[in-house]
Amino acid sequence: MTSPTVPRPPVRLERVVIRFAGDSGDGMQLAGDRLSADSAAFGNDLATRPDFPAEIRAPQGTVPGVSSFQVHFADYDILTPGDRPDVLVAMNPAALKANAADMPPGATVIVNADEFTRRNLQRADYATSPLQDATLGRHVVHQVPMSSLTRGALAGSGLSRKDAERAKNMFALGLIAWMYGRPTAGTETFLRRKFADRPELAEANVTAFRAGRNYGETTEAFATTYEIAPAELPPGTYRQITGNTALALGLTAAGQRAGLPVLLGSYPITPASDILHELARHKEFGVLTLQAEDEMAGIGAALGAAFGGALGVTSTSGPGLALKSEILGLAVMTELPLVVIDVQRGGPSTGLPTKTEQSDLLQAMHGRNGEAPLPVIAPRSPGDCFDAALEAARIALAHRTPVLLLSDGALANGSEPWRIPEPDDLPDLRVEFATEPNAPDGSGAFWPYLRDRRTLARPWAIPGTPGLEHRVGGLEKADGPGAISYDSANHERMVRLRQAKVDGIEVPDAEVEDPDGRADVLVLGWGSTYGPIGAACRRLRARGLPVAQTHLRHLRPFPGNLGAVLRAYRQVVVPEMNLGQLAGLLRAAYGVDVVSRSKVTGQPFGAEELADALAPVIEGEKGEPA
Amino acid sequence: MTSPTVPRPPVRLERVVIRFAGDSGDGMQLAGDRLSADSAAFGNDLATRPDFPAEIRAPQGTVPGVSSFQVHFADYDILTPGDRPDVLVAMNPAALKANAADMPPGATVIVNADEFTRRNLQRADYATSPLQDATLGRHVVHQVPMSSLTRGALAGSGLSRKDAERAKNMFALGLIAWMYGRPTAGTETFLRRKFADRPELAEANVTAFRAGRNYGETTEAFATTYEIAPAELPPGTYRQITGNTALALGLTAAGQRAGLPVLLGSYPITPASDILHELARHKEFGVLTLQAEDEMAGIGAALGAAFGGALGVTSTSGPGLALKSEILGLAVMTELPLVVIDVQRGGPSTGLPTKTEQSDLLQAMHGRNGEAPLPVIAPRSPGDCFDAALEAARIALAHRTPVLLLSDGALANGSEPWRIPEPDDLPDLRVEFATEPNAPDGSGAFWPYLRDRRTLARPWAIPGTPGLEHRVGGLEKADGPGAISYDSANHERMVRLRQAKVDGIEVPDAEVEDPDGRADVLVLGWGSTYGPIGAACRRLRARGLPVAQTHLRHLRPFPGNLGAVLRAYRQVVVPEMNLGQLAGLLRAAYGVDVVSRSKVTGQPFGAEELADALAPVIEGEKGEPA
Amino acid sequence: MTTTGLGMPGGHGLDGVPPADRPQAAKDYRSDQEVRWCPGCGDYAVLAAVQSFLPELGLRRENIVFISGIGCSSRFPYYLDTYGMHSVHGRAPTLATGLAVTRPDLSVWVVTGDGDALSIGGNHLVHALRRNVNLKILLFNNRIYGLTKGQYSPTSPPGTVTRSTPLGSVDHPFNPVSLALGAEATFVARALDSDRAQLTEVLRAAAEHRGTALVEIYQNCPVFNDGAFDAVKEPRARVQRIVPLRDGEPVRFGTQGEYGVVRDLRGGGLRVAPVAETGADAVIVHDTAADDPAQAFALSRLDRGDHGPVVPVGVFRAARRPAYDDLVRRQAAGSGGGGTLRDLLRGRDSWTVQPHRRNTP
Amino acid sequence: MTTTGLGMPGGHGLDGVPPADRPQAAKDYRSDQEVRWCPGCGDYAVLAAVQSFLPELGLRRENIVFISGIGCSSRFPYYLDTYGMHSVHGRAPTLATGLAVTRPDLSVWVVTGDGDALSIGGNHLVHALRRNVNLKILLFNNRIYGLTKGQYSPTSPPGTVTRSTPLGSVDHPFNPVSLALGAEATFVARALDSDRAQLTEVLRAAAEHRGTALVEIYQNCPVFNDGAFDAVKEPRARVQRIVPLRDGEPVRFGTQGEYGVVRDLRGGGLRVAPVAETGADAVIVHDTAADDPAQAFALSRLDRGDHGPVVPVGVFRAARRPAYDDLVRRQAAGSGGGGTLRDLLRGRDSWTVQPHRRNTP
Ligand SMILES: Cc1ncc(C[n+]2csc(CCOP(=O)(O)OP(=O)(O)O)c2C)c(N)n1
Ligand SMILES: Cc1ncc(C[n+]2csc(CCOP(=O)(O)OP(=O)(O)O)c2C)c(N)n1
Ligand code: SF4
Ligand code: SF4
Ligand SMILES: [Mg+2]
Ligand SMILES: [Mg+2]
Repeated sequence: MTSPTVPRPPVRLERVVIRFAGDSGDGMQLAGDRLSADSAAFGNDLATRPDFPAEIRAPQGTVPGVSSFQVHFADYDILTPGDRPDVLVAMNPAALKANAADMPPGATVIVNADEFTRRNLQRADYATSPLQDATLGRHVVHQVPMSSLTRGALAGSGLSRKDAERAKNMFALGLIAWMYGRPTAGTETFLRRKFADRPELAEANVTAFRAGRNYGETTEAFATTYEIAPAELPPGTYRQITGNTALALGLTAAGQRAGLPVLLGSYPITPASDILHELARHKEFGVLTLQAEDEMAGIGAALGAAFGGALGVTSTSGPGLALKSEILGLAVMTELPLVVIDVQRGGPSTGLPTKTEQSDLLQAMHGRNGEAPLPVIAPRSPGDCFDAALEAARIALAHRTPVLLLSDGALANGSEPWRIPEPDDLPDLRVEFATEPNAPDGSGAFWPYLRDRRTLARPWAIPGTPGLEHRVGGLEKADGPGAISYDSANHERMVRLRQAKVDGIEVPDAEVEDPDGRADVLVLGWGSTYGPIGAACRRLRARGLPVAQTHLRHLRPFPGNLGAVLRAYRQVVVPEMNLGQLAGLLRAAYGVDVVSRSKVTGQPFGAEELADALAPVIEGEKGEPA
Repeated sequence: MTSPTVPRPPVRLERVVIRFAGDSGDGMQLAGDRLSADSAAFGNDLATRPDFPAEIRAPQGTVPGVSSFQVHFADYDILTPGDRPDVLVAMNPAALKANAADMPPGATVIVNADEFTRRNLQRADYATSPLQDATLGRHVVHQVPMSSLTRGALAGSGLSRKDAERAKNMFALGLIAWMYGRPTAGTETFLRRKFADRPELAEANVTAFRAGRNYGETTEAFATTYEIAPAELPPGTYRQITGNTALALGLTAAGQRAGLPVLLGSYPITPASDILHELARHKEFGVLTLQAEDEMAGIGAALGAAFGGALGVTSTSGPGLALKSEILGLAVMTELPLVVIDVQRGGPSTGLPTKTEQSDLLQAMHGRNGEAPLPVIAPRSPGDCFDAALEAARIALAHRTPVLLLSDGALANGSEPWRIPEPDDLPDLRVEFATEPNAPDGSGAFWPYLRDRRTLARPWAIPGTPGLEHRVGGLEKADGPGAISYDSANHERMVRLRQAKVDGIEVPDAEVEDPDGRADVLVLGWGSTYGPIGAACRRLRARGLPVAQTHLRHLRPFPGNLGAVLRAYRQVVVPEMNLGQLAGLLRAAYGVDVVSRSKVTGQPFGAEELADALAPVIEGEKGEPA
Repeated sequence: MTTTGLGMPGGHGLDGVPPADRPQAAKDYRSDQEVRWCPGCGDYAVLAAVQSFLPELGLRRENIVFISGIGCSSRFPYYLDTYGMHSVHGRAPTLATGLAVTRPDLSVWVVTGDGDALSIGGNHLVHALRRNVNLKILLFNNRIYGLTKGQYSPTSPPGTVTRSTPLGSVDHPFNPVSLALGAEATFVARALDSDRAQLTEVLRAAAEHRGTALVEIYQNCPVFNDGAFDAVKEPRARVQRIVPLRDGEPVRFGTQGEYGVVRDLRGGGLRVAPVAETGADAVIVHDTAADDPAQAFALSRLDRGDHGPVVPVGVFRAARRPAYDDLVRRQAAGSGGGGTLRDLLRGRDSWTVQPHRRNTP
Repeated sequence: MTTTGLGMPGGHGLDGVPPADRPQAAKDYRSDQEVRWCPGCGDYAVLAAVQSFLPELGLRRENIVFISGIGCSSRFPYYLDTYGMHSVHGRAPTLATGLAVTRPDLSVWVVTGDGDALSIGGNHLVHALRRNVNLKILLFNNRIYGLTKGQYSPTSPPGTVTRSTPLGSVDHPFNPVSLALGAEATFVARALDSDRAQLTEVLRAAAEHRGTALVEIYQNCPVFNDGAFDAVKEPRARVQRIVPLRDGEPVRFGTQGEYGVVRDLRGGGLRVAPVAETGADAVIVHDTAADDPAQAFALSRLDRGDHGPVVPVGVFRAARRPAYDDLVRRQAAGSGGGGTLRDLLRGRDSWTVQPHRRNTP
């Protein structure tokens, strides 16, 4: 033990990126979560990125078993969880190995020295200890025996050695909290709440957390502390939120604002399951959840509920969306409101279930037999998932159509501070059910396919309404009366009407951000690339390279001004986490020559990486295609 | 009864279009089939189009219950079943009603006068009899009491009135056979074979058939007969074939030429079921068929068999393809050979199950999660389905990939004379299974994902091969060794390799037909529109409008020269039975401004209709977009 | 028939569905759509039976929903003047489940075929049964795929020659009653299209049952599988082959009840024996409400899928178990309602940014 | 164990699969992949049991194929040095069926979980069972979804609190053995991950059976459903709760065999009773080969899905019925082979166009 030192004044930083990495069982997700929560409470802006293996718990000590959580916090509004960690906390050799390549020179590495045993080094495929050889030469390395320090702190707690050691993630968190001046009350309260039924564990974790802080304070090695001031965020009440939680809350709010019960029919699948988990807790808001036997049953139940007048919702990931295709077609044909959420992950097939990707866009657009158009929208950030859910519900309810919402793994599990809206400020989603016969011939009959002239939506007449008894189904319908029709001309008309209905949905114009108005290159994105693209544009502008940015929420129909926007630039670049799916759609729709910049690694774009990829396009000769 | 007349010499015609129409139970499909067979045997070129309701047997006498069969035969090589019937045989008022609008002025209508009762007229929604009012003013109408004449001919046969009347379709056929000088032995032999176990029915049908001929011969009303000489077809042995039969034979031949067993896993669905029915009869050629519990089971069984070294095949229509999406993705990931047939029908959802459409193209391309590219090909005529099946098998086997073959309802049930190939002239599809370890490090290990340098195909190592034990699956694979890999760079590489493998498949260049080389407009199609487009182009050229035609068999990858071909024309027009799906793909791929001409009625294009739609484009100012 | 009640598990099948305000007749349930089955199809008889049975329920037409899959039989909803949905192949129970869970005021019926329910839709059927959703499922079993023109189905006997099995099918068929009982069904019954009275009786029992009621209906398809059930329908055979199941009564049949179903002490199941030989006491007594489905299952094995030797008809099982939808709603009702949306959005860890704070990036 | 035979229906499960040429050991079946289950997972025990059992079959490794779905348990094939496929969720039986039908020289195994087999994959499971394809299906039942981090499954008892059911599940679970018997299974067994000897015995019986063999394995998931089977695994409870099934023997259990399973004359099923009370003769004798599955079904109801009151383990049923794949192949073999491809293409109605004929259009 070193002797206490006189505290030095903290160094001011604008931002820092910290990554916790350890074994799947080491509690890294929790440590990261708490660092985020405490930073959020402190008032920093922040963004997070969890990363974990597809196995529940891969073999201890191996590289495939490493789980990590990255937190980026700053005194200004940031857009991404950060490209590369300034600080890496590595709980074992495998965690170091898995993350070493991501660190920029000069980054700080804090390792749990106790775990750098021969056996563990071997498991991580290190021939010699990276603490002893040149591996970490360009980094600032702190060797902290976290396991034994934690055990020491908990000696006398009555806990077994193993149980005591489990708290070492809180030790690590305490150390970081001390280094970056994080508030601590939140985490202590949290721990006491989490372990309410096992107070001895609560105390042990709090003790370990404090021990970590004390270790920082009493060790010369960590002489410097840092300060990252609160960010200038718009005033309001905030919480930290993940994309999946935001989606669930958005759907709950949509039900409330529509005055309708919500039925979620869903089959668990990574990374969408948390939407089901979260919604399962909101029964008091009229939200029912049905864990279905499979994906078809999930969407089937949602569509059945929609027929009965509920807001039907189903959530899944890519493989599950494939299975829902057929019933999605039925939803298109029956023109009932439905919200379908696809939290995209790495594909094809089972692919990389815990990684992120944007490769289901074309499936969302076209993955159904026949001409089966439906609106597609995508949120841009974890908090934005809330608004996107409301928007999906709005379109579904107002236009009587299934709506596909494309989230992804990065949004689903990533988090950011979210300004909590006032319920009364949320859009009014009330709908009117049909109550009266409507046949234009005055016969007193009910025509379930008589369309609203403006929206082309058909009436929503729910069972229980006397006089409007009718049948819908998947066979082609007679325009108006809705009976089965095999008539050729009617089919052509209906195919075009369904297309026109979707094409005619009013969506806001695309807004372009071009601070000084000098750009002749437009970067266009959709979904979770918003953060990295925005951050890359900032960097480019800082390098003196003008660039314009626009980000699409509505992918079908596209905003009305999109063609004009695209044509206004010498070059349009579309970064995507796929092989250029949106780029192809834009080419087909507008005949403009867009450049695709794609990345399909299962990882989000880094801001720096993207800026580097975009720079040459902007630097290209004006007036010539880059 | 009229007195016998002296036969007049027949009038020579180049071609005629005859349509039989009647109740679903009236045997119209059989009559049409026989007329085709007899015409084929006679040596005419011909094409047929059956059309029937989605119900097994809709209410008798109603318009929705009408079933029809159109035969086009000619003394030259024709391309389509004909736009509009020159002769309509209407067995009841509903049949007349359903088909009246299709007849050009001057067409001949032969009605079964017995059926024009008050009750039947009402059922067909005729206020007054069309035989008495002006409805058929512009047509040549023959009223023939077919039911009573048939009954009369069979008086004394011992058959009940009802059974006797059933033979009236053969009466109608006989009449037409007489009018158009068709040979009759084929049908008589056929009838005796068909009713082998009920000889009294066989004789009754033969008698009715002869009675129809005699009626023509002995009635003044049918004074004129016609002659349509045999067509100048390339020498060879021919048979009449439908698209579904041709597909089934092509697959059987593919198995034989590859030296592999064929396993078809399929779930019945209109209009694909006949592929299953036909293949179920070829067990002696090593073809096993498994009627699966659903579409997933069908493709699953096929893929399981492929893993074991068989040619796995699955057949379905659009809704079934939707259900196969997920396992198709697994086939992409495991890179196993598989032929997937989608016989497209009217969509979306259940749609118009017995009608034709080309609206699954985008589903075929994109209906899977993640980046899951696979080759897509389409036959152009019923007989061409045979070659397309072989081509699909070739690509699947040589490149270790699922291949999607897009047929449609018009091809499936339509028929034409098909020149029977010599088995030895068919492509050699033999494959080599892996037999030896292949690890480049010489370790003696087997790498299931080590690719062939030229085709990028991976080895096909089947169970039973010692030393090559390995595991495949839907999770991302390490490039080469094939173990599960969550590595980011590996994923990116594999995504691009899978794409490159499909993009790199060698397919023949697109061939353009432009007889006088003066065209500056290209009409491009795919699938069953070949006939109507070709016929339309002939008409246009006959009108003095030069036009070039090309037809795509390979939709993914596109032929290597396609970009150049498209750019060589002032305007490219793409007629499709959908809302412009191929047009969009071409725009996205080549950035050329193609014009889409689409029809989504569930019916094929008419040659005349298409010529009329194309003419303005060709007549448009040279050098300006039309 | 009462339509009020607590809507609580184990109640009446129609609890919670509002009653009609006037008496109805069969014609009230006829829609304006022309019926489009083949002449002589057994579906007509079932439609007629249902149309004349529905008025008896005393419900408002608008509170009845029929949901079907795809198949000839699945056209059923079009012909009934209630709410209806003709969905996709095999998945009607999923739509019905979503509807039943959200709308306790509706009487929800599923119409399905042997292909629809047991081939492509097998999974949804067994899950509906185990959950015990308050649905009435009418399974039209014609042992063939009618709509796709005659392929064998999962209930076709082995050796069935069809277009897809020119040499005869080789699959062993399901016995729908056994399958349902194995899937934890609370209500399973069997009826014949040709026996309106018995069919109506079974429909009545199904409607009364709270939970999933599966009714297998032997239905003749004169076009593709004519006479599939003649062996048990033909009047003389009938008395010797049909075993009518009546709750609380000994299971006897024959012209004079001369046969009885008794325990098969060797095989462990049930067998048929002349009562004269075994004595009346040996004949088992039918108990539809038994908690243990073992005896109902044993009864279902008397018909081994090939009508042989005998075919029990009537209600095999009608046991009480809370309905899934009731439990879901009870759980929802019990989960408070104190919270506001505002509180929900706010969550447990929120903080406030004041207007006056300013930082520079 | 013999690996020769006629490959005919009703034969040995391995008929047609070539024998190994040398003895093997468990390590021959270990692949080079690191096993990635959580510490303490029951899957390890099953893997070890299978690896040490496989050599006993005396097959060549290359003639064994393991096909799995998705789930923790479905990683199984990666760890075995045989051919294998990790397919998609719920559909492994379909791939295995296609493989088994085309390759009679392979021993085909399916590995699946309670979610994989009974939730999303329920339909394929019941169809494989009714068809009786020569597959061995190992169903790892941990009564939870492991891989997706702990949602309840179709075998979770009602009231199970999970992330998707914070207030407890309300679904009535399947009993996999009952479901399989209702689906016409010819072979159904149950084993415990923790009892290697008994598990191996059951695996052996499954391998011998020609047709689909379903083996339910109670498997502990220490992370999401720890102790789910403690009630029957805990050594003292075990003797009182586990009913070992042995073919041809009276069904007795307890420290001294003091309990017996006897007919429940009221309910019509089976019940447990002290043998002292009922007499030894009243105890039923287990007959795995019985044609009628009624008694096996009744046995399956002793465990009502909640281990209560007792849980039979061992082989419930092992009856003979031709295997689907054998029948398919027999039909193919019997359908001649006289035809040539040339004849086939030519069909019955062909005509010839001679080179000399010319017409003008
Ligand atoms: C996804 C899908 N697969 C296949 C079909 C084709 N199909 C329609 S009905 C049917 C089976 C009908 O049999 P059954 O359920 O017994 O009804 P039935 O016609 O005999 O009343 C099939 C295979 C379809 N409509 N959709
Ligand atoms: C189509 C599809 N839907 C959902 C999933 C997600 N998923 C993977 S495994 C699983 C359930 C696993 O439970 P079980 O079969 O019991 O296996 P265990 O993990 O418990 O061994 C689910 C829902 C998936 N991979 N694919
Ligand atoms: S095919 Fe059979 S089941 Fe279908 S409508 Fe006709 S008779 Fe009825
Ligand atoms: S989650 Fe459960 S079943 Fe899955 S590996 Fe871990 S312990 Fe085993
Ligand atoms: Mg049927
Ligand atoms: Mg499980």
